[in-house]
Amino acid sequence: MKNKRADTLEDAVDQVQDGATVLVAGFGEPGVPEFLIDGVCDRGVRGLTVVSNNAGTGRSGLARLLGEGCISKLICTFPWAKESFVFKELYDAGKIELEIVPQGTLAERMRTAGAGLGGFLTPTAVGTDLAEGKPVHNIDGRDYVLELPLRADIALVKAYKVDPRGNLIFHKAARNFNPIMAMAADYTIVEAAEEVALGALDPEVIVTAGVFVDRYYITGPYAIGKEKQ
Amino acid sequence: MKNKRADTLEDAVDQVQDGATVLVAGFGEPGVPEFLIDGVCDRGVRGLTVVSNNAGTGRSGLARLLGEGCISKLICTFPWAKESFVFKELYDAGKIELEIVPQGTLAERMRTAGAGLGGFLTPTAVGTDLAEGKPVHNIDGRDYVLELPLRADIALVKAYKVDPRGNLIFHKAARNFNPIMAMAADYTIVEAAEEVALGALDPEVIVTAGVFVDRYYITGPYAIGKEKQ
Amino acid sequence: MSETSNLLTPHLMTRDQIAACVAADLEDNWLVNLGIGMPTLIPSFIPQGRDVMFHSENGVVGMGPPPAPGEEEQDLVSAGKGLVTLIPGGAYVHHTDSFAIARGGRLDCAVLGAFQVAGNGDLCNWRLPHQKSGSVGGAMDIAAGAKRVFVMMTHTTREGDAKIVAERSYPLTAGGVVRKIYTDMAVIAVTTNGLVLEAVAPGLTAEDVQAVTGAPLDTANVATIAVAA
Amino acid sequence: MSETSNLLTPHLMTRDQIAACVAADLEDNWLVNLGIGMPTLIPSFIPQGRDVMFHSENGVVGMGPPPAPGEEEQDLVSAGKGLVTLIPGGAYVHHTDSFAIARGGRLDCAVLGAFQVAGNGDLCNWRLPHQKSGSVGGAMDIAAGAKRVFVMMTHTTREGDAKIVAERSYPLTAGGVVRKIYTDMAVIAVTTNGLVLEAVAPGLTAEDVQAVTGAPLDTANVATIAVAA
Repeated sequence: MKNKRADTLEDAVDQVQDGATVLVAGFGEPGVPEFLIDGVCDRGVRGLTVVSNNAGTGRSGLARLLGEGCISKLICTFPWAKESFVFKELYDAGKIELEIVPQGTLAERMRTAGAGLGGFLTPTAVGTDLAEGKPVHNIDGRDYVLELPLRADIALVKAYKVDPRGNLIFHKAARNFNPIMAMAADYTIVEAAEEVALGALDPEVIVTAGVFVDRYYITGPYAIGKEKQ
Repeated sequence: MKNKRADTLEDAVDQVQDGATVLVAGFGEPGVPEFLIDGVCDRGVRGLTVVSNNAGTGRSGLARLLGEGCISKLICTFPWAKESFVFKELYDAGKIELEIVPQGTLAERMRTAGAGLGGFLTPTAVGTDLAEGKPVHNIDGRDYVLELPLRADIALVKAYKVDPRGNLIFHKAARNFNPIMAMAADYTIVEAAEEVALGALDPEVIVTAGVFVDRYYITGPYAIGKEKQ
Repeated sequence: MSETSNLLTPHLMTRDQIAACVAADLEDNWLVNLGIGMPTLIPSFIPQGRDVMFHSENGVVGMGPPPAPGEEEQDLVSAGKGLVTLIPGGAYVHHTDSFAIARGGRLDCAVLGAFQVAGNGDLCNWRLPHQKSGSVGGAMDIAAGAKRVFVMMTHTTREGDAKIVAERSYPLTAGGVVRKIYTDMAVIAVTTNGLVLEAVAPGLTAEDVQAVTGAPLDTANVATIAVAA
Repeated sequence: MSETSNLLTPHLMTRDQIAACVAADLEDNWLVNLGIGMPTLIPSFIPQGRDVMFHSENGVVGMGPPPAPGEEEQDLVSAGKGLVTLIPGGAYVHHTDSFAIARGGRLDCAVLGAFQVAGNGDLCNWRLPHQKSGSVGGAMDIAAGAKRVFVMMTHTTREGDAKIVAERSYPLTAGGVVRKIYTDMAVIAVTTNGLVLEAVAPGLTAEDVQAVTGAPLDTANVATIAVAA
């Protein structure tokens, strides 16, 4: 069996290159792969396009990646929050490009990529600024916007437990974007609190099948935010 | 809390009307809601459009529904199997309409309906008879067929366990179309082997959230095919 | 909080009083999504014995009240990022399944804040006209997908300008979706015949409300809101 | 089964021998989907120590061999409806997730049967030209989505007609997808420069194979297949 385990953070993120499109999971603090983000930061890569629901909190995690100038474009649903002040500084200084996508559309665009589809029609954003320039189809009397797949080079995912094949389970609302982003990238990297033996995860409760996972790194006891450990 | 439990099979299927579009889950024998199908049969409804991967096995279940003349149209991926001889007789006699849909497209059309989307672009069936008359879009150099949502009036679903809110878990490969069909109908009826107390299902392992379930009927000990009980 | 705490504007209802008005209109067995801000006050005012289930777009189906001290779970947050709980019979889903619920017609109601609501039900709540960008989050998906949208907001801007207008001048979130508007002055229904003033806060007249409303109100049948002492 | 069991056509390989040829070409760490019929013979011939994982479109990721007597599980079947097992580290998924795997580029290979294969890689395996209808199952999705499609079939029809042709005359399953063809006579690669005869069965010459092939074969470099004694 292929060894998917990376013993160091450096190894875990060694496929992240300059200019890559990187999916960063999480919603608020739950489910954010903070270790992997730090690993990417430490690589000193440049020109990343990052897809993330939020635009970073405080100065750690995604905010650190932003602050160190690794990101040239952010695709995001909710950038303007008090805690995302690092992003705001960069944006106001014209140092970063921003694309706003409705949250359901963002998730669906990634699933569409992961499912090998070419696009989907959604009622979301019809008639709004966020649908500008996008084709509109009328199906059975209702208007829908055509949205295209959002595929990435890399996904950074946070899981609760992983087995040697890369099967994943998550923890409460930290599930959020993680299973979707795991599907949508050419190369999916996971940080998990715990590695369990092959066969130890009940096949009925696996949320993300290991076929979507390329690499994993074990962080030790599960915690929200590294500072809390 | 709304009482979703039907104490008799008759009550469970009392919303199935003549001319309804009915989703019938299962792939081969696993996951086929045989009790509910018998209940629909016993109602003596007519003119159903039934969506099912297979076209019935032997003379029971879906084959009985076909044999008793309840179905006027079948939407299906794999109608021509030896065990589907009842369907073949009806088809050869010109007594039933047939629509063939590729299996992945069938599942995705139902998910699209359940997810409130207006359609999707798939590479499946491009250039084939099954894409005839359907619009083709070229996205990034590849052709995709536009497929439309398949929404139904009723879904008949087989689950392993259910709780009073209608949360469901399934059993091995009997999961198949069940969670998808549960999403795609206006009214979803479940047969489950066992009812468990509220809170007894771990919220991390629920496959179908109860918000998709309108009614359930308890069959008693789980078995494949009623004759095996 | 009593009405008299609002000394400077004695006839305006408090946020809690508006929340109680909305809560009274959420029906038994409904699944409801609450926007961030004011709508999060609603759950405490649901009448005893009424089963209203809350959906949070980050994948919580059956969101419960904030945790008791010592029972905080860092991975269980609402869309507004506050700590919450899960009710017995609740479930966790990932982001695309969560938005399948939202867009797929499973939300009986969404209660959202607004910057502006037009007489035809147009909802504007994601970006102010002078802003270069906004935080859309899940608002566009939820507004487009819910069976009915209620708006909960102050009747006017801080500057006293009308937020309810004949035609919207703000960037659109979703067109023609608002069914009812709950403010600190009134409850207004959006109908195909225009806005109908259903009830006013104690101490206010229909004329008082019309004076700060930018669209004509049908005032043929106006009740007075019963507020808690 | 030994070669000599095939008395009437001594130079044709048995189904097991073809399966062994295909198995030898399935690489370590691949995820593979097997079509119904002949391809289901392949798993027993995977060389010891090579990790090839099998996907069955009815939601089994990590399909194992048929169960030992007494360990049959009626709810665990293959796409061909035969009883199977799940390997340690396998997982169950529902139908849309299963086809997300198939279409989303996660299948390293699909081995399918065929009625006809054209020199450009066109695959025809779902309906014969004289039939009004066919059983498509998941063939179109899998053929369109897998990274590479191998075909496993007899070299000619029972009537001795060529199944490998210059241009297809049968209804299409997926255009230009076949990478390699394994028959009872030969192994043929489909390249941008046409069909390349890589190897022939023991006792056959390149001319023998060309004589029953409806498209020109590049025979510059032909090996003889090593079959098990």
